[in-house]
Amino acid sequence: MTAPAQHDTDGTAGIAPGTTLAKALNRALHDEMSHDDRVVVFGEDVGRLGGVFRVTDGLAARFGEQRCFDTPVAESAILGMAIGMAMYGLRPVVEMQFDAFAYPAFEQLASHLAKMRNRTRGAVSLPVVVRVPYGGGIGGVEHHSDSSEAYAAHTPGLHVLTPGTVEDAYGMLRAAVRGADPVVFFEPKRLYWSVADVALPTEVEPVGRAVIRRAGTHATLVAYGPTVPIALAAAELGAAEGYDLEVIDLRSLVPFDEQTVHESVRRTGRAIVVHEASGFAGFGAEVVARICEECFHHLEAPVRRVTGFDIPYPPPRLERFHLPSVDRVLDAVSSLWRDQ
Amino acid sequence: MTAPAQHDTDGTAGIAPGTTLAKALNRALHDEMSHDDRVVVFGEDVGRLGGVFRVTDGLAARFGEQRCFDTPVAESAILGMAIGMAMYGLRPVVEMQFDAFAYPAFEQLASHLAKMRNRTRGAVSLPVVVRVPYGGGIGGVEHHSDSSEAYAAHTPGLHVLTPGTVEDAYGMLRAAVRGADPVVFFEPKRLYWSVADVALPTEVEPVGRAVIRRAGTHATLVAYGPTVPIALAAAELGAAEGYDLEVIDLRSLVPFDEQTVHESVRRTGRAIVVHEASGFAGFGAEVVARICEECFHHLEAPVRRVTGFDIPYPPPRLERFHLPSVDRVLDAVSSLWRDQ
Amino acid sequence: MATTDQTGHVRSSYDVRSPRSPVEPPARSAGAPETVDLATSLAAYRAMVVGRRFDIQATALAKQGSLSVYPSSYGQEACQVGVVLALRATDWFFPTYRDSVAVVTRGVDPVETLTLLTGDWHCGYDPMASRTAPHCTPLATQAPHAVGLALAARCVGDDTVALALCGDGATSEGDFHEALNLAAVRAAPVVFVVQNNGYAISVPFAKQTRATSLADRAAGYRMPGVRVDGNDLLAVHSAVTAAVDRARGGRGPTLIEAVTYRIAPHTNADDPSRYRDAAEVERWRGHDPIRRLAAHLRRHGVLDDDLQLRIDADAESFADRTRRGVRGRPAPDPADLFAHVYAAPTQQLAGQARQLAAEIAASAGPEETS
Amino acid sequence: MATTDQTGHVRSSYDVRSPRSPVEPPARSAGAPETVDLATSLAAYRAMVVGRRFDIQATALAKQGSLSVYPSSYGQEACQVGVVLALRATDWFFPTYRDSVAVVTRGVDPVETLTLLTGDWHCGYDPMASRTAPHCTPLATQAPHAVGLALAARCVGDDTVALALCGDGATSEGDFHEALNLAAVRAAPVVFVVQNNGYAISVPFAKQTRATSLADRAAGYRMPGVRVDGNDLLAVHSAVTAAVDRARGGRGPTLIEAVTYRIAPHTNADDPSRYRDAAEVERWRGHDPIRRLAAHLRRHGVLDDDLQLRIDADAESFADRTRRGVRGRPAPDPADLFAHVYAAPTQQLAGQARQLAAEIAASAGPEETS
Ligand SMILES: Cc1ncc(C[n+]2csc(CCOP(=O)(O)OP(=O)(O)O)c2C)c(N)n1
Ligand SMILES: Cc1ncc(C[n+]2csc(CCOP(=O)(O)OP(=O)(O)O)c2C)c(N)n1
Ligand SMILES: [Mg+2]
Ligand SMILES: [Mg+2]
Repeated sequence: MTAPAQHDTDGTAGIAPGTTLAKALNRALHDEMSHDDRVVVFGEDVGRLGGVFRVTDGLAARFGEQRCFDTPVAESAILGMAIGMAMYGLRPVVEMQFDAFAYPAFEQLASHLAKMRNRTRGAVSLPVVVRVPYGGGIGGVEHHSDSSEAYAAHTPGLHVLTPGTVEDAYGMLRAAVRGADPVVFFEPKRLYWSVADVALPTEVEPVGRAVIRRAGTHATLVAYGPTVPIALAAAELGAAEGYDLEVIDLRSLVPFDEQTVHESVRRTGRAIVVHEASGFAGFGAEVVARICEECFHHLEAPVRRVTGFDIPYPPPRLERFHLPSVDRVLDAVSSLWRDQ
Repeated sequence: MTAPAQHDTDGTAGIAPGTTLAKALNRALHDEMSHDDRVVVFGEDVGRLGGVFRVTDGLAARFGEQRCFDTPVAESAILGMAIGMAMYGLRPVVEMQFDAFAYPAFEQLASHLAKMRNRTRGAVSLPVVVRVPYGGGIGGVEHHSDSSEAYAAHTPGLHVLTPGTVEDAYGMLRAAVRGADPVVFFEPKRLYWSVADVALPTEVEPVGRAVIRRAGTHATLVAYGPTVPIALAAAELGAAEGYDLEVIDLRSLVPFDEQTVHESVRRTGRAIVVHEASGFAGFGAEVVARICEECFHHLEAPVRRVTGFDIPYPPPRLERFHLPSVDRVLDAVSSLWRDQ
Repeated sequence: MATTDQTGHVRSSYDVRSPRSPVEPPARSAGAPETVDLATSLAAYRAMVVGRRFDIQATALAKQGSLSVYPSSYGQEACQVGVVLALRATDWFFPTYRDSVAVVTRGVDPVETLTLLTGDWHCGYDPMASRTAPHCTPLATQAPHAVGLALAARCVGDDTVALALCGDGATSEGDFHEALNLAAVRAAPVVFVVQNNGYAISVPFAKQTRATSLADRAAGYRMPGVRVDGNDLLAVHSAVTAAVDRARGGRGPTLIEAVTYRIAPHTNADDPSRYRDAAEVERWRGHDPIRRLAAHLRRHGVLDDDLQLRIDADAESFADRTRRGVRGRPAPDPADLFAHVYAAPTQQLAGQARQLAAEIAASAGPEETS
Repeated sequence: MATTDQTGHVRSSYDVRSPRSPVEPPARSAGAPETVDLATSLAAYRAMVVGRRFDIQATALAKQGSLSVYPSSYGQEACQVGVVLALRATDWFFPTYRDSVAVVTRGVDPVETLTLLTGDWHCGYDPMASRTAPHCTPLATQAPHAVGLALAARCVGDDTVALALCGDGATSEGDFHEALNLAAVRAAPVVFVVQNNGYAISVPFAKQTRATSLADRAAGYRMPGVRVDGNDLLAVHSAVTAAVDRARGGRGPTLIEAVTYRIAPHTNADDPSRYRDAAEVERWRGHDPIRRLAAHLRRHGVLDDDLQLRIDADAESFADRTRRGVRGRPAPDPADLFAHVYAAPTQQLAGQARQLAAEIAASAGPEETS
């Protein structure tokens, strides 16, 4: 998808050690706003406050109220305004304060943002990025921990991205901002404070490719966003138990990189999909269904899902029982051999 | 789920031959409003006009403006009002005029209707039925032919029903109205005018069970709502070509009756899921994933999906290219043997 | 035609409709303001006559099955034309499904205007070229688009104004409120014009809101609210022109309620006899906006029988061009289904496009498929 | 304290806040109306003192980590109490996350009131028993619930009134508009009270809307709009009582804007220094609603030092009960996660419940899981 990879000259030199994912996103917005004045950022509390997660910290001060501003609390109008701005050539990046608070904008998302290019036979493109902090694990009260990626992924016309690492948070957000298509950019809340000592990439890679985070031969773990670290931890522990596990970070749910997934599963013959959203009719179902359709004759065992339960997101004191854990992933791994 | 089966005495004797699905729904609402004064019906144009599909025809005249009335054009408030009424003990049935026009109510649906019982540990139940005319095939212009069942099915706390026959339209709607849980009731638009000469059931059966509409031994076709007649037609034609196809009508997506599906697939060893919504992350993915998880060792071939393309719903003059057709189902059927 | 009160609130000098009673036609418009010169008025008249003839033609095409559906604006021509003629070519216009006459008045090709309704595609014209958004069907959802576009234009230093039309029914939607509040607080160069034609399909105005005037909503956002006789071209045009100038001058948004009437059914598929009586329609026919403007122009001697004949002839040929264009148009290409979902199709879409192409090739022709 | 204009619009006699300037405290409330008798005023005072002490305790528990988060209503006690005391036990109350003081004033157990915030469960009290809806977090979404409940009550012949609270920020949401319009057109027995505390998290009122008073929104729905000094218990209570009587009497809904100030951060997690200066907060501390009511009661000789001591002691013991209750409460039961999703769990949920139970049994205890 999106912009051709291009070298970028404006201040994306390596960044101080100990960058958090939230800071990497902030830096990505900063760098894209410097790179292109058509990029504007707005939403609830993104201006002076810098966003409740500080992802937009300093942008209003640096680029002025015209390019980074607070809106009234009206999500449908926020997204609708972004659509109108994009029609006039701007590249809006809007923040939905928490996943569940993007729901009031659902009509604008499904009936306009996703359809405008198609409706106008390509005459009107909407390069809008909708940033959605999603998922749980941060002790949020109800409505603050939903995972709504499946709704977006089932809506043709939207690109759906979710980073699982600090580097990707930076690189994928920059690519999303440069893209020609609307992107719903799901940010794993509980990774906002995860730290990496990395020089952020200076190239903006086109997105849409999954990446193998760990090579393995016994089984393939497919994860994205908040479950990437869990899958990697499970692979580490699994190694001690003699399992050589491959870990794929999807990064992009739409476009969906089936080559990387299928090629891996054809090698390993076994797969587990790990995500935080409820399993029923969740995104994992699509991954499992495709694997079964395309890798049928290579499968040694049924593909398993390790997901959240089919329940409303739990209250803070109970969320740990709901979230996919390393233990659950390893239980699923051993089950891949049990039923033969 | 829902109400215990109970015999019903108020005027549900057999009904004139040539009942359409729309008339059966109208009769179901009439009979439930007679049976229980707590049942109220409202929405856009449901009063004097009787609804754009005439499903509420005559209800305002028969039961008065207090129990069947027109609302302002405000879907979120329509559903929100229904929630408040249900909190006070009423049993509201609301109509969303067309599938895509239910989107403004998405927040009320996902954050309140689906969650209230859970949030209050069962203290507050919301017996609300949200009627959604869905799907295409009627030459509707954009936004009039969406299939949004996957969004509802991925939202824990909602029951999701969709009838595929005139009898079920009547029986399932009555059961939905009597249920204790919120129901999103998807009505296949293009079957509204389909006719059956049937005596409507006088028993209200609890819903939640799939039904085998046609027994077969070679492969299982899983369909629901608008694709049930297509699957049956394909089975008829397939018989001529020597395929003995079983056809399952899911009827209830949530709760999902996996016994009936899995038991069938274990017998036939082959399955195809047919629905009208876009395939990607659609409800069919869940059906395929479960079959692969639970029937893995019985499968003779990969499970296939015959669905709408991953595109915004087409304009009237092109929709026939998008809709799952008997031909496509039969092509998929033969492919079940091809790749061995 | 109007007086201003201290809240900057302009009200028409007559009460168009008593709240709970069935809609009543407006009293005669008390003398048109001199702000609309005769040349403009004549141009508007021509566009209204052509527009109505186009509307009648489209309705006929719908009856004949050449259109899937057609929502007529018969009787609303003063709004359809008065609004569009107040805009510059560089301004942006956001119409609804009801506003095809406004779209052709904007200069969009009549056949391209009807593409949504022929069912060939969702939008047939190029919004960028015509600065006219696609007909919007989800009610009120275009209002925030207009606000955003207006703010974007100001942001890049253009003096573009955005104007959004909607109906009385749409004003009950949340998006209408969110858009007006946002426009006011950011002083967006946008104008909202509500065609209050008395009905949201079958639901009369009095069942949609307790308000007697939608212009009263404006006060809640501290923007001017104007109510005009929507069947009076001069009233509509002068009010919209003033609002557009105000927006262009950086003085922020305006809400205009134009009180009119939907003479035709909601669409050709609707049966209005279920919810309104013929007498009401007849009363409103007596306030035909075209006849009213014709009388004004004849009074001022700029319209005579000769000119009327020429205008009618133009209308005929426009209708003829529309009919022939709709009848003669090529069949839509199924390949378009996949070409514009994204800037570049995903591999899955590319595969689906190949599958359909193969099916079509294999079949004796499109007719046989499905 | 207020005057009525022809639109049935009640405005406070002072302008609480100039539109674009930083929030300003209200001028002294011009003499309280005699409609609030001293017994009620004293009961309200007691509830406000107890409520504030409870709020301070909850904030402390949040700092100590016993609550996941706490949104304080410190300084808004006149609204929290004045509103609730205007309701009958049979009326329904729809609070937001900000309104825990109102909920305990309603008589709900303090520990159950805090369940949402301890994170044990989403709602800790029984809404049916207390006729108090769960704290609502999605802004303005409870407003249509209140309308529906009020209409349902009328439909079955009860004289129940529903009252919904929301904040200034919530009034920008579509649901707020849809609910008010619906309530007015159906003359629902409902009252909407907006606590305008000057901020939506970091966004000051003047950046949320161009309106200078939210009461002005009412005119757009042809319902009365009332603006009161939200730090004046007598003003709040009398205005709400009048609106509740009006609703109960079948005369329809009322919108009340109570102008107050959020002295505390948005929640304990917020850093207000980023968006407002301490001086502003200090100015508002000078208009403390409790001190104001105390002076009034002492003036009328119904409050003296002895009584104050007894009220403070009651407040202490309530806080103590709250603290001990929160500290001593049992751990929530994971089985609840599956028990209430539906009236009867689906077979899939039953299986998931068994899986979790097995995991917990297998593990040395909940701590080890995950
Ligand atoms: C969000 C949404 N809800 C419902 C509909 C269905 N619908 C189409 S037109 C209409 C009535 C609109 O009335 P009004 O706004 O007055 O416009 P008019 O048709 O009178 O021009 C309705 C309810 C829709 N198009 N969009
Ligand atoms: C629909 C929705 N959008 C966004 C949020 C996030 N949020 C929580 S509180 C808040 C500000 C609300 O301000 P106001 O209504 O004035 O209430 P206050 O907190 O001042 O009492 C926001 C934006 C939300 N809870 N719900
Ligand atoms: Mg109308
Ligand atoms: Mg506030």
